[in-house]
Amino acid sequence: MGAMVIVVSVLLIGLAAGAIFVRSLGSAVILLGTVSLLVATTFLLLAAPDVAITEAAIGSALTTLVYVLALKRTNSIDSLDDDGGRQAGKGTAAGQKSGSAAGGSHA
Amino acid sequence: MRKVIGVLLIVSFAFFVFTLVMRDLWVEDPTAVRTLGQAAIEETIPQSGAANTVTAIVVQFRGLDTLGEVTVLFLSALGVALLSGEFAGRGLKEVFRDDGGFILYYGARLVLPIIILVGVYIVAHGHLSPGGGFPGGVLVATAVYAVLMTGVKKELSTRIMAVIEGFAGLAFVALGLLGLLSDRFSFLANILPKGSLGMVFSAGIIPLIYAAVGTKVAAELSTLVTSLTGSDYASADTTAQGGKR
Amino acid sequence: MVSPMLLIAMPLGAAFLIVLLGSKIAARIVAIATVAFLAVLAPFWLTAAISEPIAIVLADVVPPLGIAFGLDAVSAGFVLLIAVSGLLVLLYSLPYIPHAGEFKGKEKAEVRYYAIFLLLLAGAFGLVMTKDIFNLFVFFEILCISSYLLVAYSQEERALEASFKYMVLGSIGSAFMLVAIGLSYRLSGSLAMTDIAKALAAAPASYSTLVSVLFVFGFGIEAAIFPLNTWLPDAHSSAPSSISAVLSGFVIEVALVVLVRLSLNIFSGTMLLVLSVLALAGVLVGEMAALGQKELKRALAFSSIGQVSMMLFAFTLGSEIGRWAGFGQLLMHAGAKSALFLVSGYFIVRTGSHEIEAYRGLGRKMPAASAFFAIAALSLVGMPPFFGFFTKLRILEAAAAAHSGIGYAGIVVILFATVIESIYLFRIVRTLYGANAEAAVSSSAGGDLPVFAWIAVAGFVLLVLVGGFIIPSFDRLLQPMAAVLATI
Amino acid sequence: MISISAVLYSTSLILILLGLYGVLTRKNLIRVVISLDVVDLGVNIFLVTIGYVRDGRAPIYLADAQTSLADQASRMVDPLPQSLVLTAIVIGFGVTAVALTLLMRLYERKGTVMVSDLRGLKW
Repeated sequence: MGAMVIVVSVLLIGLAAGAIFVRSLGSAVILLGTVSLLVATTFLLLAAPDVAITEAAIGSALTTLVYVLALKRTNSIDSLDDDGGRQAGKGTAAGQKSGSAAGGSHA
Repeated sequence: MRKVIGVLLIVSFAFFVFTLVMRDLWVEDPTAVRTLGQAAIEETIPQSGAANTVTAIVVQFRGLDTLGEVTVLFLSALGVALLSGEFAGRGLKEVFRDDGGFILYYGARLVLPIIILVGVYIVAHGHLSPGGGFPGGVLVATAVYAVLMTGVKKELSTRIMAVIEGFAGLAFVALGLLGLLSDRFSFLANILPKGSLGMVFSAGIIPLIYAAVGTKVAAELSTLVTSLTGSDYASADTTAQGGKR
Repeated sequence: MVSPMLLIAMPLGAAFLIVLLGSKIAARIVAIATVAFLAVLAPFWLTAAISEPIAIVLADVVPPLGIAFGLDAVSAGFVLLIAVSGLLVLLYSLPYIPHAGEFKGKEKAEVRYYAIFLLLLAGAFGLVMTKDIFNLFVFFEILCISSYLLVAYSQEERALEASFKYMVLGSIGSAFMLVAIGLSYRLSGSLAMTDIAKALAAAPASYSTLVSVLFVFGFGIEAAIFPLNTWLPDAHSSAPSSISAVLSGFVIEVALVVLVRLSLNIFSGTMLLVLSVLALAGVLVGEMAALGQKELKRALAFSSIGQVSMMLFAFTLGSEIGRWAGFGQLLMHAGAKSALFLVSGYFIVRTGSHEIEAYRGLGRKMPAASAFFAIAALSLVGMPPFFGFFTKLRILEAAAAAHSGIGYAGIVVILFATVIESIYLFRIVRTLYGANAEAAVSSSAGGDLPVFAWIAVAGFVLLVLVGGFIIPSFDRLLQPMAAVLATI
Repeated sequence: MISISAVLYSTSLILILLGLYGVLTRKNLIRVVISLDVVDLGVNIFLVTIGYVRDGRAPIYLADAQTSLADQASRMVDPLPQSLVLTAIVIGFGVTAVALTLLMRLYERKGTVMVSDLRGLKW
């Protein structure tokens, strides 16, 4: 039980760092959904089934859906972090001025 | 430069929290529940008749929190609808250009009744097993998304959804006022008979409140997604022209 | 005696009904009727609560298991202020809201405006009535989210940006508040504020300091305390004027009083000193920034920062006379600032511009509006015949009575701030009545304020005009409020 | 024996710090909203961990179980923090949905969601 908590926690922190630092927004949203599912698992390990169901239903399914709609609406599903779907420089490689991929090795 | 400020702020906050409190948190797992939690566990069956203590707390003992929570979701659905007025006209067809093809189309029709059944089950058994109005409502709403996004049905009349949402909200407030008008004279009191533990129709008004919450959440979230995909006003224009939809 | 729970149940029910009916006329009627009914009942609850606090048992479960809820002198005073201000601003919104922004789907948007406004009132009512720490968080979130939405109502670029900035700061604040609630529950084993206050007093200094800092950060953003109020000028100036009036009128003040109530019962002396230093800094920064503003509503927003910081200074003096003065200033500011914002709304509608320069010579074109503006400005600065003079005087008295370094520093800062306030407010009043340039008043028929707007602004200005003369009757309300504020 | 609550307190603290860093430094505003969500997740873990009891059971009575109700009650975790988190999750979603809609509208108007292009958002 304790070992499982440590494994889930390490995975959780890694993917959360990925969700924040990975360059492509599309994968950032998917990583966030995965983190949310892992959090739901943590709640199960903490013997909190009610919260796990709510987190899984609202946290991962619904929030990810709204993020996808937001990305679609701002044309930045496949855009990289720096240009953020700017209509002019759309997702071109040229827009890589300062793409800080500090810890984002997970994408 | 902003990165430096960011790092500085975070490190100082982390140091502040760590030195002050983490030492106290880094202890063995507690073996006993805190006073209020213990009181809640003991009072659940006598006072509410529900099997799920978390539901008893959320719906009855701290019922006003749930009313507030429903209001927050209602606010965010209102806000999304208010702010997405400009997306009008570019309905689902534009946002999801293709219908998702054969598999998705028939898959959705197959999965639809199952999702709704599971959602309704979770809402109905909120006081017995984990889950309740909110996750159940979300599940039913996902069934509506499956319908909308795979082209089974193109438009959702937000007018009907607004009526359902309004009625469900009024039902919740009415249940609360029922308690106020009863001899107990307290808002959201559980005045209905408690029934026997473990039965679906037990725990007084808890299943009724969760039914109202579940309907409201399902209706709200369907309008939320419809507004985001911009068909809210598309369907309004059609309903304006004699409401063919 | 009608249960004060109607203060929560009726606005919520009305909001659900409005969305159900979906028609603009129904929305207006239901909203006005609900708030009018509550405004009529509020004085009765006030007289009852002043004699002895009304405890409300929720869900037939006694606290700490149930939610501790009730109406004491401070809550009842605020309920009256919120109900009356809400009613007057609703009246003002009837003619004003159609002008509040150009976007598609305005019909439906107005229905939603009234629903969200009612929910904002419900959040404010709940916030002042609850004695339970998590319930406080829930009502605080209702208040915040409705403010974010109403700030973004006009859907202009600057409103959307201001609302997003306000929301990000607010979300961080509420995350910290949740951590503080978790720590308080872990320490005291209960969610009732009285138990938490006792447990924190006995807790090790490190623990209570962290919880206090987290609460200050959480509520400080909404209460516009000095370093945390960067969102306020943008939000108040780009929001529709009816909403700017409500935000400056009571939303900031409700958050401030909740924070002060927590701090008086939980924080140590040093924390109160920190708060009063931040307050004085806020007064200076707010007033100095207001001096340089070109746009009227931004100047008024910065002036709100200064005024609210003045109230915080009065509250954190720690003496009952200080709290008494703070409440007096709060009441006056609610009247004067709401009137100023409501009038500036129609200055913008009539001239189409936010710049003060564009209002040159409006004194003749919009006589009533300009007169109201001048009276409210005079009272805000603290000119003798008006209410503002007595409230600011009382703050200075309280500061002097404190006989502390911070007290005397406060007197200097407040006097200096009053000078700055008079400079920029009189400059605006002078441009209104300025002789030369003709203001480009749009040719719309009603040159001055429409009837409903006139009534609303007159209501607020009445408070400011009459306040000075009926101070003794106000004291019968303010004195018990000051006494009760120190206890949770 | 590993103290589960100690591990999860640290995880929640790290998640909160990660999220805060993301909010302060990310340029794309959608990324800022993602970071806010990470902060919310961290806070929710912190709250539920407060209620954890060593090898405790879910706080749900089983009507037909062999063990007596009192015995079931003795091994339950604290249900109160869980009920708080239920509300916190829904409120978190409400704020995220409104924030993303604001960003969509900002993109409609200005064609960008980068903080550097938005006048008021530099801090």
